[in-house]
Amino acid sequence: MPGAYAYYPGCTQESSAKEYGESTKLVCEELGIELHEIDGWTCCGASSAHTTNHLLSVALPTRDLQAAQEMDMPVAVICAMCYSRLKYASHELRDPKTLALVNEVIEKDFQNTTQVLHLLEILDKERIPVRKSLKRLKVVCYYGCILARPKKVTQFDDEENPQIMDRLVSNLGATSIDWGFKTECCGASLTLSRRDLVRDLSHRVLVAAKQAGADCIVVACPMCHSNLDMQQEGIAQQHGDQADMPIIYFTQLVGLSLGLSTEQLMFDRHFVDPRPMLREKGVI
Amino acid sequence: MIEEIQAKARELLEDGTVSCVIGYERASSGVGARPCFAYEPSDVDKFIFDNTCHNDLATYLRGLKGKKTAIVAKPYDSRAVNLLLNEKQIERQDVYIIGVVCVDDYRHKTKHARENASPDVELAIPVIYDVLIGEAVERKSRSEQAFSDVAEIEAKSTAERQEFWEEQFSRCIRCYACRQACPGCYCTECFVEQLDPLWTGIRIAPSENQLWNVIRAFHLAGRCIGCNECERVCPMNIPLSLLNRKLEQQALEMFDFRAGMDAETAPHFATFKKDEHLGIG
Amino acid sequence: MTTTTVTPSVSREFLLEVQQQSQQNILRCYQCGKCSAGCPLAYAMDLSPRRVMRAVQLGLADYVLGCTSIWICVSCETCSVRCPREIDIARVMESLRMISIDKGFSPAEKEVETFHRVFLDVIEKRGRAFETELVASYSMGGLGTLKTSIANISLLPGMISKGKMALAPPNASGVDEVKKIFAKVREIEQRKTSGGSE
Amino acid sequence: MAVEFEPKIVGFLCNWCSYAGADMAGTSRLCYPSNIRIIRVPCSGRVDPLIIIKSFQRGADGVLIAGCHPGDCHYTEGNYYARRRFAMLAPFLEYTGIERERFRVEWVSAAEGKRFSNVVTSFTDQIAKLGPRQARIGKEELV
Amino acid sequence: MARIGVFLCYCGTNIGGVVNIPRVAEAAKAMPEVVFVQDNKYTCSEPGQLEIRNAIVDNSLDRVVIGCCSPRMHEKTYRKAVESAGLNPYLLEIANLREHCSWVHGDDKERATSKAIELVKMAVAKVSRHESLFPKEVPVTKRALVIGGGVAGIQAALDIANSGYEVVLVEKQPTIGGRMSQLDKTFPTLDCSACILTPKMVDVAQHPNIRLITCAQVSKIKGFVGNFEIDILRRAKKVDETICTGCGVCMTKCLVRTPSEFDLGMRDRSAIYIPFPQAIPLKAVIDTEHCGHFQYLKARQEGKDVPDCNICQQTCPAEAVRYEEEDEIITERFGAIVVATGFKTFDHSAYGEFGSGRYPDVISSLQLERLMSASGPTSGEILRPSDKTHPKTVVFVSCVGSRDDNKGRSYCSKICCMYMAKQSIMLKEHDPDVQSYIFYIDIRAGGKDFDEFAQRAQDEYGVLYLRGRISKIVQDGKKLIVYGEDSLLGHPVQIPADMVVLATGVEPNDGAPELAQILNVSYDTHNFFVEAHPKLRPVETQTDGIFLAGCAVGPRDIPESVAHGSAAAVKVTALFSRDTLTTDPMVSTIDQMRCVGCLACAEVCPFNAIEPQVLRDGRVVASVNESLCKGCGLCVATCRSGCANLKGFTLQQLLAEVNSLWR
Repeated sequence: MPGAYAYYPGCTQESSAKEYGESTKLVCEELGIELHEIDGWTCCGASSAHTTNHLLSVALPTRDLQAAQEMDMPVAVICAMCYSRLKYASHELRDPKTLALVNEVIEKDFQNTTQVLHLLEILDKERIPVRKSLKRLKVVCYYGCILARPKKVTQFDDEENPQIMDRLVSNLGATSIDWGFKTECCGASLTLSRRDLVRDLSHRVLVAAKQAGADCIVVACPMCHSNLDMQQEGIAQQHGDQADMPIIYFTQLVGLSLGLSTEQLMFDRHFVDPRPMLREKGVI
Repeated sequence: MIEEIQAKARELLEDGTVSCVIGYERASSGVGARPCFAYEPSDVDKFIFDNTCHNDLATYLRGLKGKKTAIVAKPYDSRAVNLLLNEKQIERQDVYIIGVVCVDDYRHKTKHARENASPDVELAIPVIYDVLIGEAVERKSRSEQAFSDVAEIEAKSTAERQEFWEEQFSRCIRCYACRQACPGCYCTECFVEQLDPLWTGIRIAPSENQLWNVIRAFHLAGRCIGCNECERVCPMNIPLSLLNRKLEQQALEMFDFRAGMDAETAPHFATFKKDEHLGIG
Repeated sequence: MTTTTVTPSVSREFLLEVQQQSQQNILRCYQCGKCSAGCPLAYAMDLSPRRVMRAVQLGLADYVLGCTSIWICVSCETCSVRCPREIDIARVMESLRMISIDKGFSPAEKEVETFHRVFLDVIEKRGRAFETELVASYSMGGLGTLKTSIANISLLPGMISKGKMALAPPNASGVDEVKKIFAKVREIEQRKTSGGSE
Repeated sequence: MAVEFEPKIVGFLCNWCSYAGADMAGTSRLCYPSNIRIIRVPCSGRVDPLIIIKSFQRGADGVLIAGCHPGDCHYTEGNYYARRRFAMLAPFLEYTGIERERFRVEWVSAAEGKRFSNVVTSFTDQIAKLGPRQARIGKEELV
Repeated sequence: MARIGVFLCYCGTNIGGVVNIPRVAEAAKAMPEVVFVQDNKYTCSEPGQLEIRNAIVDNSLDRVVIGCCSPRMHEKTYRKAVESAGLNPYLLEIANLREHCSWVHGDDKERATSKAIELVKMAVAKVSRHESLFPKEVPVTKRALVIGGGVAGIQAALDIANSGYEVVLVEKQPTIGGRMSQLDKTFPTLDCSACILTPKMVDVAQHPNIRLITCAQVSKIKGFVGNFEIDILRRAKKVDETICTGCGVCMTKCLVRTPSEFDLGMRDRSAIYIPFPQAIPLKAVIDTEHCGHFQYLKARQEGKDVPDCNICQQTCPAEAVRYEEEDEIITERFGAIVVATGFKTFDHSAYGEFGSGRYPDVISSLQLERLMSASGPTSGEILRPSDKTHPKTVVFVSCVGSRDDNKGRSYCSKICCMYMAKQSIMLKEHDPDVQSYIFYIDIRAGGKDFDEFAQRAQDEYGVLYLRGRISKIVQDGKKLIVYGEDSLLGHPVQIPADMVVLATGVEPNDGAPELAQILNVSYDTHNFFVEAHPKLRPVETQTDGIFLAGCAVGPRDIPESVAHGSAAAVKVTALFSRDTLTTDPMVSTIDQMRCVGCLACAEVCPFNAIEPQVLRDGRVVASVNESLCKGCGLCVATCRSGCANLKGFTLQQLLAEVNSLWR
């Protein structure tokens, strides 16, 4: 049921994950899902905030939620980290004392009634008019750690074996391969500080995907994407095997099935260019 | 010595301590001795004692059960008394034991030239008595030659042993003299005479003879007191003591047990230790 | 390592602090080790998550606040969701990070701590993360070690060519509010530390 | 050795452990030589020397006694007495001309089916090697 | 001339597939006394059994051989079948053609078949010597003796008494109640031990069917199930129970002070005393070892001269003191016995490294119970022994005298983990400032609500569990330094404690092995009584009519002991529900005509089933008590005269089997 949402893009959409944001916009237009970008949205604080100060880590996302409250629409999020932080905030705020304290901090009167949804949850309810079947495409869906975890906070999907993205890609005609690394960690925010570890973890994921026989990995998180895509060169250096594994946002995949062009979907921005693979599979 | 024996015997009969004294008298043949049962003090005059006095007088005690009886006991007879006490065949208070020191009790009985053959300690003094007659003498231990006779047999190969025993037992006429002379053989009905179960055929055949002799020996395992009467009385000169002494040796080695040394110690087959191995099983 | 003396007063104090901070009952941990078994980064830690929990139970502050584990943890929550005793271990790790900063421990993983600090600086300044600035000030500001800095810088050209590095900083109208929030939070923290409870 | 020597072995097995152990060998289909003839007795302590010597006299090439392991006797003590009895008998039999190898005492529990079949196999082989007894029975006409 | 029928079972292909049954049948026809041979696909089936039955009737068979599976499998079944044909069920012999033949000789059908023939031949030979056997009926004395007045014994006594049978409850101590009466609270419900136990104790005292004999123990047993004759030695209390009102004046007057056993030496008692206020019976007893009067008597004998004392006698308002009272032996008849002699705790002085008892503040868990008990030496205030101050740091040490081969205690005492949790919780309840540490190897909390309880000690009461055995305790001023390792941290730790509680393990009470010998029931290397079967007969012993309850068998907690007591009671009442008992007819007999009365058989009988009997002619012979005889046949192998024989396995039968092999 196409509806209207208060859209929270998240900082990365303005730079490293532009293609995620753009594809999202295009896809939603195609599907008649209204995304109204929250005016003056600010950072959710990401892992840094809750690593450093608990109150801050709740206050920052609450500010955005409050903004959405004024728009009186459910919030649509695409970044897994943002999603997790927003969800976490509203979870914490169920405690009146915390709510009061945070309201004091943000000097607003937030009710904590605003619903937070990930685009996957929204699309899950949509009928997608597939114009271009992806039937020859074999993919693995990679949810990362925080999209589905912890369930008592996100209420997203099964913690250990989420299905929502797999459902989506099979709706698009592609084959989603079951594999064991759906929710394994990619190294997340250690990208800059302990890249060696990121490369270990991401390497595990890439190898698993290859063994599963996937043509590409479908992701729903900018951080996962950057770690898996951008680091592949470095991973090859560190571990001596070249994955050449395209990493594609689920929104880009939907876009393809809706017949959007590779330019519109910004495949040129990927470090590992998916287009040869897509061509070979007759998707483009 | 004989005077002392007679004096004691007379005294016991006179003051009524006992109603009968079992001793030895000269056999009618004029040579050798035979048991003598004295009921009157005067009977005692017939008593003799010398190294022709062989019989194990303890053998007769069961017959006089319940009657106060005195017996002239050589060392091995005294062991027999203990055996019978241990096996509840006689009551101590019914028996008066005139122990007689007997320097030469044992070897003079083995008719076979087994001079070395002797138990590890030679008994000269009765192990139980109410009065001791004769000089308590020291006897040297002969342990270095202990069971050398048994060792000889063991030295043979199995086949040789088979031959040896086959030869011996083939002579057995099953007169059962051995059994009659034995203080330990007092079953009302010996297995060999039982008809049901029929353990042995009555007819004389080596294997039946062997069965008889071997089982009789085993029935005396831990009970034979080594008086050697069986062998002495055997008309066919079968070295029966070789069987008994093998078992005596085993009992000594395995369980440090020797029959009849006292009346209390339980024989090895009537007791056990949980943690003994004994090389079987 | 020398023998550790366990005394109620000391151990209680630290334990309670962590429990208060994390809102988790750490004494519930029965040391089954499932957290360590599932932790994707345990291999890189000096104390496995299980041992971190144990140390907290025993109140061994120095032992645990100086360890690398609390910094290597990326809050992937694997441990938390699988804990049979329903302890949010990731949350405990966070709390330990915060406490170690408060207590002025020099983090065993300098870069990690630096990154988070720089990240928040950027946000406070601009309301949103500006990756270009983030990478730049983290790497070139000499905050990270030379090794990581070079590694990071080496990525820049690629990123820029792929347009993954916005050159203009974001302009979030909410930035002022964000600044206020940071200020307010500091103020409240002040209140706490200067005795008065909330 | 002449044609094929088929030893005849008599086995006295206590009902509670060893006979059950032999049953176990059966249920687990553990093959062993068929020479043994098993006689069931309540306890190894029931087996008197007489029946053993009798078996040999009749021409048994070997006699096996099997009972509960010491300490496990169903009657608590039976096998302890048996152990002493046969410890006396074994060397005595040898002394009277029956090879030591022909008489064996083994402890076999109800669970030791494998052990039972091993015991029987090795015992049978051992006796087969030994050959038949130079028993006089042959020469005699038996009752 | 017997008429033997041989029935051969194919057992499907189990036997028939290997053994050539027709050939066996042929051979069987030729065997002596065999008049009928039949084979069958499944003899054990209903039709199979019917055929046997009919064959017996139609051919008037008087002996039956069945070649089939192991007798351990179907002997009972076939006995019924034989009986149904009006034949004595014991005139049956089974040739084991399956387990002992077809299944083990599948590799050689030829040999298997010839073996099968010989097996049948043996069975035929044996069965021809079978005789009809008849179970015997013996009357049952419907009175039960319960030995031990702990909670298990109490429960057993009450249950039996409530079923309407007389019970005599014998207790070694002056009072019943056992260990449970020494406890403060019980895990995991934390209800007060005394509050739930004392009513039961009172029930015992007031029950019309129960007679309570304290300060007493069993000294001799004769007879057998249904007909035991027991000597009970009752030690003199030197106080007339019937008169003593338990007013306690004597205790206040008595000049002697000596450590109280009940309070484990943490408080003194007088020489004339009542162990504790709720004691049952509430009567004073004199401890002659310490009593001034008896000291005086003793001294006088040794010619020494010390002042006499008889203050209790003088001051007793009821004039109940009887210095002259003597021990007595009470002989009674019982049908069944329940042994519930309970346990005592391990004496930790065996542990030098823990101070072997020389540190006053290193106490046993049971001592802590007394400290926590409102009726205890400190009226429930927890004061450490040395300086009567409140300990704030308490260290518990588990497995003291448990799971320690070094101390000859390889077993787990089972209850310690739980009572440590309980005690640490109670310490916190008594004083919120107490911090408890528990050194454990494993937390064994298997039981309803047990693990939750042990966890609660940690979550809610902040008890800190450290995994590891401590190595040493050192006194350091007012503190006790406990050296251990936290094996989870992988790191040595030391804890300065105010008090250390040693969780001393469970071991059988004194005198357990002696009693076992008197009763002729077996006990293990740790002196625990041994069950007839650890799984399927957990309350029976190898001796019929003697049952077990509680910790006499092994470590148990209260509910288990109670259940165990009730279980034993059911066994007893089941026994009493019948007026007579049938005994297995496969027992020994003595041919008294030939018996020479050496009684070698009696010496070896494991069940004391053979006794001397004096015949009219004065001969002493052996005679078998068929109710005691279990049919092992030891006597048979021991008797030289062949007078002892074992029904079902007679000399004749075995000989027949052997002979048949060479016919």
